[in-house]
Amino acid sequence: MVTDEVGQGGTTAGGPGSSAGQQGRTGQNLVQLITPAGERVSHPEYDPWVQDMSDEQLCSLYEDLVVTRRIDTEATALQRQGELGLWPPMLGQEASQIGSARALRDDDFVFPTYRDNGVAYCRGVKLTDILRVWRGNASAGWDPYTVNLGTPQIIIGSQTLHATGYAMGIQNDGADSAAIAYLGDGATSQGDVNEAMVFAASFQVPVVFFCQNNHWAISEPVRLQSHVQIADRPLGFGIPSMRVDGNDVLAVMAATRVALDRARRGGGPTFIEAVTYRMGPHTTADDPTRYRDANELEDWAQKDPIRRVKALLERKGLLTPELETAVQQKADAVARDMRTGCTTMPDPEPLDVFKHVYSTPHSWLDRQQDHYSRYLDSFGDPAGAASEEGARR
Amino acid sequence: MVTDEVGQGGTTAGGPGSSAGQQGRTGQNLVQLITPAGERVSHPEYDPWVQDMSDEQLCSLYEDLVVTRRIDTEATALQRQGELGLWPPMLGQEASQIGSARALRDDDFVFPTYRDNGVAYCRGVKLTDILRVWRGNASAGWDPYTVNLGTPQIIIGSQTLHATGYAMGIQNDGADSAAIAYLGDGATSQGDVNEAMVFAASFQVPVVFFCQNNHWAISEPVRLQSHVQIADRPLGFGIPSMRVDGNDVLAVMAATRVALDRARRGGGPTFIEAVTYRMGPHTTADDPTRYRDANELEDWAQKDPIRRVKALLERKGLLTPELETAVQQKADAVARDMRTGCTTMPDPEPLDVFKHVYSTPHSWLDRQQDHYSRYLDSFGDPAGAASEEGARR
Amino acid sequence: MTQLTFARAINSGLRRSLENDAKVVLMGEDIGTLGGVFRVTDGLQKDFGKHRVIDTPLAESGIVGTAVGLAYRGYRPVVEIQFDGFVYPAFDQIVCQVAKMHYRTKGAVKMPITIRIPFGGGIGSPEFHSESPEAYFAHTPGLRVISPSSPQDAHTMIQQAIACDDPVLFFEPKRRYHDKGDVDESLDPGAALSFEKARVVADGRDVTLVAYGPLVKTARDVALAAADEGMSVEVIDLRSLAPVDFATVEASVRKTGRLVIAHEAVQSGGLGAEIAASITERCFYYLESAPVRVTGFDVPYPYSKLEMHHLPGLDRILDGVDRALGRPNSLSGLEG
Amino acid sequence: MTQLTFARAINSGLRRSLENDAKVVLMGEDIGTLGGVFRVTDGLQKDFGKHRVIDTPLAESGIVGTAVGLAYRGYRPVVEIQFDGFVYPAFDQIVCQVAKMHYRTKGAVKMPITIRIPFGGGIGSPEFHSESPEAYFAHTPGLRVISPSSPQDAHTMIQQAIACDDPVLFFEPKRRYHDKGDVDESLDPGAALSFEKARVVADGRDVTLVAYGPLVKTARDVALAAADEGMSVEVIDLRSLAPVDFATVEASVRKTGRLVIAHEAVQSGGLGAEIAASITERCFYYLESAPVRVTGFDVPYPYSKLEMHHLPGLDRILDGVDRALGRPNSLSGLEG
Ligand SMILES: Cc1ncc(C[n+]2csc(CCOP(=O)(O)OP(=O)(O)O)c2C)c(N)n1
Ligand SMILES: Cc1ncc(C[n+]2csc(CCOP(=O)(O)OP(=O)(O)O)c2C)c(N)n1
Ligand SMILES: [Mg+2]
Ligand SMILES: [Mg+2]
Repeated sequence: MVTDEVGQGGTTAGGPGSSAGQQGRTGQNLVQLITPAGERVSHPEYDPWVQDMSDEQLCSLYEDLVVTRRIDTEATALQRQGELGLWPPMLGQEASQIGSARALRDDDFVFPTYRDNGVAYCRGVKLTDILRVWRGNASAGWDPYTVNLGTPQIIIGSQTLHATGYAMGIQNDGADSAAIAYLGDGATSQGDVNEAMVFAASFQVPVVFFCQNNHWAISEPVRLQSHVQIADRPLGFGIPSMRVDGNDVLAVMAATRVALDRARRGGGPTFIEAVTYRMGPHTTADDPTRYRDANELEDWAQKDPIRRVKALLERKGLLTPELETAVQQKADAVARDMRTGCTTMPDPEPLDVFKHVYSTPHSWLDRQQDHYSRYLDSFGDPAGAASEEGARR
Repeated sequence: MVTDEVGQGGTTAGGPGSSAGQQGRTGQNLVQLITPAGERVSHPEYDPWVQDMSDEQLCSLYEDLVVTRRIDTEATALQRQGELGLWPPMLGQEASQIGSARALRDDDFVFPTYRDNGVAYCRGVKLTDILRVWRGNASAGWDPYTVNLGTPQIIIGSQTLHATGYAMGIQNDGADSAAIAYLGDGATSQGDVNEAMVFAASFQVPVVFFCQNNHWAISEPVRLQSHVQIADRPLGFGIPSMRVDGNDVLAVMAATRVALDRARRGGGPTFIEAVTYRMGPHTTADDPTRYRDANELEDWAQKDPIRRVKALLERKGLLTPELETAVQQKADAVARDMRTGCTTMPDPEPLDVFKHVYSTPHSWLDRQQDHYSRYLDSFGDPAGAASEEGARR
Repeated sequence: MTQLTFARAINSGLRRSLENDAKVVLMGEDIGTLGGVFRVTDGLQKDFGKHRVIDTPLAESGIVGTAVGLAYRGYRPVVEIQFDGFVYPAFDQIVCQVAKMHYRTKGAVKMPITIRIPFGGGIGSPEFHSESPEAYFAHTPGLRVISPSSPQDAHTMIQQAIACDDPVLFFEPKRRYHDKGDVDESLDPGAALSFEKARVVADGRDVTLVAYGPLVKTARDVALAAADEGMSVEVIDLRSLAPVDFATVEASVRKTGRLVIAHEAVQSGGLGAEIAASITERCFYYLESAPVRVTGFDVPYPYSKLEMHHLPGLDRILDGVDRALGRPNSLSGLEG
Repeated sequence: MTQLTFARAINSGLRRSLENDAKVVLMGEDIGTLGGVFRVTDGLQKDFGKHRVIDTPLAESGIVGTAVGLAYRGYRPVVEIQFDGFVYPAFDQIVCQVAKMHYRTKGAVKMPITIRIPFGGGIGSPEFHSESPEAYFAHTPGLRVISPSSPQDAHTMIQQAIACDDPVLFFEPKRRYHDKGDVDESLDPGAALSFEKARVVADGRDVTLVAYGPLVKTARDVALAAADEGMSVEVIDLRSLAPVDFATVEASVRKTGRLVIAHEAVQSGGLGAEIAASITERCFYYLESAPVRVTGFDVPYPYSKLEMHHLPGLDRILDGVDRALGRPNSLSGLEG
């Protein structure tokens, strides 16, 4: 049995109907196409799915990875400087996000979590829009229909049902697109995620569950959620699964393409466990030194998703100074734009608090808005009038 | 692959990480120790667990099965006669309930559903107490601690978490007893049931999930909940499972003993799928002819759980006229007692509506009770005063 | 005009919505082949197919959560919750997703989801089959909560709910399912009285009696009985529970000066509190006595042999009318 | 007496409960090694072990549902819900099981479960981290709902809650977690003021101002500011939200004749409605004006740049006081 790095594995006990492991479940080998050292290893089943990844494509994946990391670093800095209220870093998970998102078609629909900002970047969301939520300027930064990407879900696991329902709609429409839900390892414990698998399997709808097993749910290690591999879970629902090296952008892309292809061909749902690592804190409000071992981080740093693509490009002679410069410039430009967009974002208007609760007039709310606007009018300074300490005194 | 009778089976699709079935999951053979024809077939793994089932024990199992069916018939009749508001028949599931319940120790704790009244009988619940709920005289008929049996759960799946929590308590106490949760096939779709498996597996607590797959959740066939065997589900949570002929009282008993033994020895949770059939309506309010094929019922009648034990006893020369008479008399006596207990049950007092909401005084409720008792006092006839039409007019 | 039962009137409304809008889909447990445990969806799967009338796995959060996804895709899902007491597993999806999606996305993503819930007691059922959870949803911004009290309203309001771009909780008074009434099935729901409006169903001078859903019938009976005793009771059927059409209630109370509110739901924190508080705010100087609430008690819904004590019946509401009017009543002589 | 922050005061109360009763267990997400995202359980797992202070899988229904099973087995579970907005997945277990088990079993099975919920806004967080869901639970018979407003009360009330044989929802005003106050850790919680009692925290003559949890501090500030303007405001800290100690509120309103209620939660169907309705019922003839509610609006909790507009601040409550007193205010001149 292949156990993963933090001690998940099969249970062991004797007798009839004994352990889950003995009942034909053996755990899956991690699919890997690029080793941590940057070696391209061949894999008869998955290679065909990334055949089209030309040198140019590889370079562009590299660019996306670097830019994503830069977005993360810049956003973290913005938070430290007080420009953002909070930021959930994706540090270490770039390959999982870029590899999967780049496998999608425009007409596929994505239901992400708060941490999937690399996916948002890939979908073409404006960087300023990505930051709106974290600056406290909006509950969501973009119109989901312009990029076929839902807004970041905060209620853990909820979005897996939305993706499944959306896929029911695709099926009804007879379309050949797919829905994809992103989720974390911790999310697998939520009822909603399991119900999503029930519905997806029952109706055989075109949905992909993409689970980034980053080994932690805030301070809780993945083994608290499950002693067996996460990729085992969907099998019991009749949903095929793959377990891929989540720090290997090509393996992730291949697996996602396999899943999407099945979805498009009416083959139903697929679950992907992308084994990766949250190299940063849970959010900028978190302090992981309270609960995890520095060595673990060290180990994972060896498997860094960007380093290995860089090494691969190097081996292939593609890592030219020109490429390095171009990528660096792109990252700098993106970061600069993002910072500017963030700091120049206009504040909302006080009465925005009443907007969009309903799509049509609502007698209770309209009255409250009317009263509040009279209240504000009775003051010179709305901000003061609305502060905890007041302006009147 | 062994598929079950209503078309559950593995999915089939090609390519990498393709079907759940191809990933080492093959479905399980049904454990059977008594054939529908009443033949005792040997099974190297499960036989040792029912070695102690002497002729006398077999006869007593037979008695329990017959009495349970009689309870069911009598309760159904009582409902038809207007003495009960509702009754959920267990017709066809007697072997699942008796076989599992008889495997339990007194200090094990049971969390049943509304349909597990055969289990309640086995635990020693008074028959009148079983009927209280269905007559509308109480929300629960017995004190759970007197028989170590919780009250029938109506919210589908909820009790699986209670059993798991109870088992956490057993583990903390260092006791060697176990908790068992009964659930249906439909229940497996609920988030709570899946969360219960997560918690049970994470903490490796002494709990048994006993699922009576009676093929229907009201009008919904089990294949709507899952295309693969229910016994596959727990494996993905790292919980070993068994799939037994739920109409075979010995097989059920053996499997339950295996699971309980594992629990007592610190081996953690086990899931049992007892494959059986709901031969009656969902409840007395239901009309299954609206949604299911008469042939299906015919097929299952061939596998009747009582008939086969009777045949076994016959083969063994144990089915004497004395036994038949004794069992019949017992069943008659039980039915008579139950009917008397039902029809002579005292009605609740009006002010009982306020009792036991809290264990200590509560200012809001006490005031309401005071007001309502004044209200009732202002009338001659409390029942009239409380009817929809009123007595005042 | 056809004579239809309440349940049949909803069925016919659902049918029209399914006919008129290909994006309408029905989802729930046992709603297909069986036609629902109350037969409200009887025959619809046969006529519209399994992709329009969907028997779902047994999981309420799953049903509502996938409905959210379908709405995302442009569908108008109509969800049936089998009984009131089974809505709670879906509470998270309703409160956090259905209610908030439109606000969250600044109106980009609409949630035209109708959640049908047979509610209330009086049918002699076991636990969880007789609850009145409407106040939870009325306290949840982003949702609309309505309840019809007659077959005609049931027929038109279900169509209005489905046509509404906001999510609507549609509470069906299950103990009235078998009541019959005239229904004009040709009525254009867009032209009928909006579900947002309350309706004065009996004119009166002395006291305003507000009810909704199952108790509207009882309230009308109260008005008749009170008339026998010389009291003139104006009965208002709320129809919309969130928002309540306070303008209509206010106009009545300004006239009568007295208010009684009846509902089956638990008293504390129930809708009666909101109505009493709001009407007191809006017409304090017109009130001649404190608004009176006649409601279910602060108890879990009792087993059926006791339910008539929990449910506000004719006499108990009449007693409340007496209190509002300062006539001798069960609490006479009690301070406060 | 020690100076402790609000969070620390709860931590110390939890510690005492763990020490005094071996049946007390703490459960929740991240409460062990991390000590909770607010550090309220800091150090407790280290001192009491993994079987007393349990990091659970990430599933709120699972946490509360297993707590029910533990209570069945004789334990007294203390559950932490990480943030207010994450209580909804557990709603079904709380409302259908925790609240009803004692009634269902005629008192045989007790549910001495304490559910701790950091609640309320003002900390600049994203969605679901600033909600005030207390009214849902106050409308649920079988539960008790309380909220402390000071470190000392937090310290004693958490111990009282854990000692109580009924389930208690314990709402912790998270924006006050860092506020410091004197705490007498030797105080016997059994001898201290019961959590069921409200407390008059500032005497006054002209108007009664009722608040709880995070707004008690604001209400005290209002009283000071009002005093500057010549108004005498009596401030009541409810402490218990269900049941509300109406005797105390009533006594005050009989004296002042005017009532203002402030809470962060959404207005419609909120606790303010219940308080306004009940006090109007109980002392209608003492009231000189309609009870005034100053609350959050009927909107999903807004993003942080707008939250100060949603939250009742000093001036907005003062404006409410003006309304109760008939002084010039923002609504002067508006009818109704
Ligand atoms: C229903 C719910 N419960 C709790 C939380 C608080 N919370 C936010 S993130 C998180 C951990 C999630 O872990 P995982 O699913 O592994 O995703 P990751 O953060 O690692 O990307 C928790 C417990 C929440 N947001 N929603
Ligand atoms: C949460 C919830 N949803 C819906 C129901 C209504 N309901 C009662 S029994 C039942 C079917 C249960 O099927 P299964 O779990 O297979 O048990 P069985 O009745 O077959 O014993 C349903 C849907 C319920 N009781 N609880
Ligand atoms: Mg994680
Ligand atoms: Mg079943």
